[in-house]
Amino acid sequence: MSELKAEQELVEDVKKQLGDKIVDTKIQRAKRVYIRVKAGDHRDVIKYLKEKWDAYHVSTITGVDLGENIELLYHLFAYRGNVTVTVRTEVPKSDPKIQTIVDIIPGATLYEREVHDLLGVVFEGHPELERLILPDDWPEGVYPLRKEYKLEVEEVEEVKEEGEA
Amino acid sequence: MSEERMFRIPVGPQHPALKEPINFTFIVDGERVVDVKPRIGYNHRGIEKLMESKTYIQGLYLIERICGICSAAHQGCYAQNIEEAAGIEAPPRGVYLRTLIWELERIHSHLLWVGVAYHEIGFDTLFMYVWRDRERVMDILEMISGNRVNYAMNTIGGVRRDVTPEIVDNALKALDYLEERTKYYKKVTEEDDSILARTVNVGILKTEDAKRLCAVGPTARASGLKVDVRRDDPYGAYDELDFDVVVYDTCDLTARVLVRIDEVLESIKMCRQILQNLPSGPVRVKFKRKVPEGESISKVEAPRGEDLHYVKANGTEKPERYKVRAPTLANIPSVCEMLKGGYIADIPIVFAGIDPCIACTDRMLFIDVNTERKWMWTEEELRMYARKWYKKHLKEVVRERWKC
Amino acid sequence: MEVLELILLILATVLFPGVVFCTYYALFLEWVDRKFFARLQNRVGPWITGPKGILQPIADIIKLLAKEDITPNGVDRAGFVGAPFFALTLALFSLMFVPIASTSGILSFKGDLLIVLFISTVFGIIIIFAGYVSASRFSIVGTARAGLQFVGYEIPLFVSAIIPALIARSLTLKEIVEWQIAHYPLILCFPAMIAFGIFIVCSLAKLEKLPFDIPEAETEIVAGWATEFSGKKLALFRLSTDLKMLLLAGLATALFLGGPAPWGFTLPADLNPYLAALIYSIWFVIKTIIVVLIMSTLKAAFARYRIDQALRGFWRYLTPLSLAILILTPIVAYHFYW
Amino acid sequence: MRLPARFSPELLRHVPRKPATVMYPFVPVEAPEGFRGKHEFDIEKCVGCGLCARDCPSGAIEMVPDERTKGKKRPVIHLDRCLFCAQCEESCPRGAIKLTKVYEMAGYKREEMVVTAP
Amino acid sequence: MGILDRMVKWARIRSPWILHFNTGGCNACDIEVLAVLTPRFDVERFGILLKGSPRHADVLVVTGPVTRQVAKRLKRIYYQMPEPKFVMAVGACAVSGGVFRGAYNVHMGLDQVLPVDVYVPGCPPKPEAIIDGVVKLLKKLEEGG
Repeated sequence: MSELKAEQELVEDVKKQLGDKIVDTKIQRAKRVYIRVKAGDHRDVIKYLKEKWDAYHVSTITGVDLGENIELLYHLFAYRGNVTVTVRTEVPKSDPKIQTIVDIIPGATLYEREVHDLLGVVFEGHPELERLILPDDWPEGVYPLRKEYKLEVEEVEEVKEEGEA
Repeated sequence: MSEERMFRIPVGPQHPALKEPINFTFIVDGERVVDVKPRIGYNHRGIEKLMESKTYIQGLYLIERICGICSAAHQGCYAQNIEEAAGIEAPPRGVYLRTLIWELERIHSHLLWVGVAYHEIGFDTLFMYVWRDRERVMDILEMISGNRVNYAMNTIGGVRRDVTPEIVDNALKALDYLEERTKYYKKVTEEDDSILARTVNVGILKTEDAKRLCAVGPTARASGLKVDVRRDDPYGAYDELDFDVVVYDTCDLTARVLVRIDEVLESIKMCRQILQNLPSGPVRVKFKRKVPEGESISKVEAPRGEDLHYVKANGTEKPERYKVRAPTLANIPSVCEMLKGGYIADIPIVFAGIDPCIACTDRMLFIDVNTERKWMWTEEELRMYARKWYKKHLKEVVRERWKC
Repeated sequence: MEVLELILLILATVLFPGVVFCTYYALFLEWVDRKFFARLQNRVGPWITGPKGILQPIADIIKLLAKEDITPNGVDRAGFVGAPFFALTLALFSLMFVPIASTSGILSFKGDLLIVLFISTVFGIIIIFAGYVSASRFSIVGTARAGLQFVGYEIPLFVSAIIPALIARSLTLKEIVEWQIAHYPLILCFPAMIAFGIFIVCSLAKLEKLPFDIPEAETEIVAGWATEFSGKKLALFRLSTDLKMLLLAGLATALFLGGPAPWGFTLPADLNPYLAALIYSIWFVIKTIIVVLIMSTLKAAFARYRIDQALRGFWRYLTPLSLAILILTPIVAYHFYW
Repeated sequence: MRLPARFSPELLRHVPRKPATVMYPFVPVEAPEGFRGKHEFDIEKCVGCGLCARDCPSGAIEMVPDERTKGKKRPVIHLDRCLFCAQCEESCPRGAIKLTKVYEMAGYKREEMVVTAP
Repeated sequence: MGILDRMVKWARIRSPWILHFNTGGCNACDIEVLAVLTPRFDVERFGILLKGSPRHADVLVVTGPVTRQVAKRLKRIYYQMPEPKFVMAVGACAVSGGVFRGAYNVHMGLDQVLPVDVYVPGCPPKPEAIIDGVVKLLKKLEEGG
């Protein structure tokens, strides 16, 4: 496993420094590292990675609907070692609230708004969590990327239109 | 108390080039832009949700249509991603051909952009010449893939078509021609007064800000940030190719034009290497429709910057979740930064210069912090305003710009 | 005898070289311009309408005439309808002074150069008026730009047109042309050749062609002052623009290129007048086409200026330059030409 | 060095040059070998498996009943929805669908833009 | 048919000025529509000019799937054009919604919003195919009066 030196070093360093906050780590392959943390601890981990591993670049934030919970993945890129680090955490779907990271990495602002729009996660402390992507007349409280939102409505419409044609 | 005046204009005439509607709210203090708030979504088609209802095979072609100009980058990224999640590996010849398409696409995209930039400053003849020469790349792409724009070349497990020796010969010839022409355009851009008058010291994005706001692609590289997924996180055949990451540190519009022209030259170099050293063997391996449970991240340097895809598979034929982060979104905060502190009159030029995907601002909302007056402008109105304003304030601006 | 002369005059006014000839010839010049511009851009240009697309401008005009004519809400009706007619009438009227089929125009009197220049100034005012009455944002800004540009190009245009008159010591187009027949085309005289350059550049600005198409820059402000005009009115405006191009090319010919007189030889005085008219008009066509080709080349070689850059160019360079040669001309002319 | 009109020599070089325009449609232009154009469907080879319809990314292939195939169904390809990705050609186990080089498909009615068995 | 009518028809099919509108597409069709104006294809041969103002245009060329946000503006532009006016749908998305059929934010084709005269399928259509669409539109004008 000599080719995974940078990755292992990163994982061990993070574990040593923030041991109690790390739930789980995974080295998937070269340049792909996943770190699982509890919601709330992600800020400390990201801050540490930014300071010590030059991970000032956040590629995006992915939100995944797991059913009960919503999983958030912060895809960072650590320029020291050139590793893509993904910090993952979960928030309950019934009360999806999490601390923002905009003050640590300002580039994350649009990604947080996007996740807020499409999955309804509230980022506490975000300066302007307004609608970004969905149309102005989109109903409140409906989030297209949650599993309960289905595309069926449109399919009914399609049949009707075919009939007209 | 506060006079509130809003007018909306029907979005009239569409600019012939690349319109992707977007909305910005500007907060201005007199003539200076204090803050910028973007609002996107006019082009939101719900691709991520739609992906969940498509099989992996169908997804190949949906993902291609996120952007018609960087279609191969998205599709290749997707194919790479699913391959990793499914645990299969494309054969070397397939990987080389995939890389070839990526680089050809970069040439076509950058040339297109350079042409559009000339068009924006009213240089129609040069626009016509660039687009005429761009047709040569389109011909190679059509020969290799069977279509001019959405190539549908990648598949999960490799590429779908092989190249014949005649195609390789033709492509090499066309590349020679393109190299000569591109060098000429670089010279014109560096020397022609009317082009430089519109680009030098306009729309500054400092290196620090580019870093802070996670700028990607040519925008970041024109601000002196040496980032390139092809070098930092090699994929495809890039770790076997010899290329330079083009960086300019003047941080203005000229740098952005020159970065793209230089990247075309680098891409031509890479295409030659690929065409001359094509490994032999099959171009694809079989993919069995289903992907085991798991996840994967794939990154590609699209013509506009870093493109990230994330897949979460659940063992069926369809993905559980597919996430795409296209480069333009990543650059929006940087664009806002370029505008902040600048003059309102600079807005259209800066937009046009960054990236054609943003040059198409539809409606902008302005709020003056002093009077709380609100109004709305289309891009066209803004440009008209820009002319008027420049007429009045040209001297101060010029003095200020040339100070440093 | 007088009756015959009157009939001939009416024929000349209406048919040749009057309204009908000028209209068709102006449309032909538009075709020359478009075709050559396309060639410079390595394109074909109009092709299917008539041989090599020669009827393209005519088709455009007929189509526009047959289209629905929308008068948008909020416009000043009288002005909106009147402006295009006024523009067309003035353009045709001013062409009556340009020498086409003989050394003098159909209407010719002492000092007619001044009246032609005066009418050409009125064009700028009509454009401002047309944009002003159409009550659209694009039009208003197009108008503002047109007005600014108008102030910029009008003085150098005037001065450069006066310089040939100074050398020929006459303000009458006929006498200027005859001076050139007696001596040589004025473009070969030292200060007049610079004046010719200024005249061409200012003509481009007056015609709102690249690089001075700022008032109707398509990528920026839709179609500027013409945005709201459609159908017949747009057709009349297009026609008047073409006629303006003919007028300016004709003026350049008369002032600098020796008018309709052939180069290299002089026509014998006892030549059949009809034959002479034919030879004159052929040379007029050749010379105006040369002027139009020069304009097309300039159009293709530059990027559009910003209004501030254009104004700076006019005020800082062209106006002082034209005034300087205006002062220089009598001195040079005294020594060499008078 | 900043030069005004740096571009003019290039411009004059183009005056004697022939235009780059291809005179389509007066001169027919053939698409290159392997172009993905209008479909060609061979009912003889079709077994009615429906794999093409399953893989079509835009739902352009509709399966309609037909006695001539073993699966008792054959595809109807709606060109108005088609992406010309050639996935159906790839998915077909019998090679019944082929994409030809025909690209002139513009039409006045959407219903007429279909490829079906004669 | 009088000679005047014939002349008008002749002029009409030889001078179609177009207005291009992207309703939210992927840019592929847009770059092909733009390519049609450039030296290789040069539709000015047919007298086609790209116009900025809807008041000057005869043919509305629409590309891209019609998203909900954009449909209203599209209609307004259409009503601003003077009669007679024609609509051309270029690319699978504008013709039928294409690959985005079923997405929550798009209409199933341009004909849900506006009457369409010519459909040009393809994703994107080759520039030659777009010219073919134009030629077919002109043919329709010639036959339909």
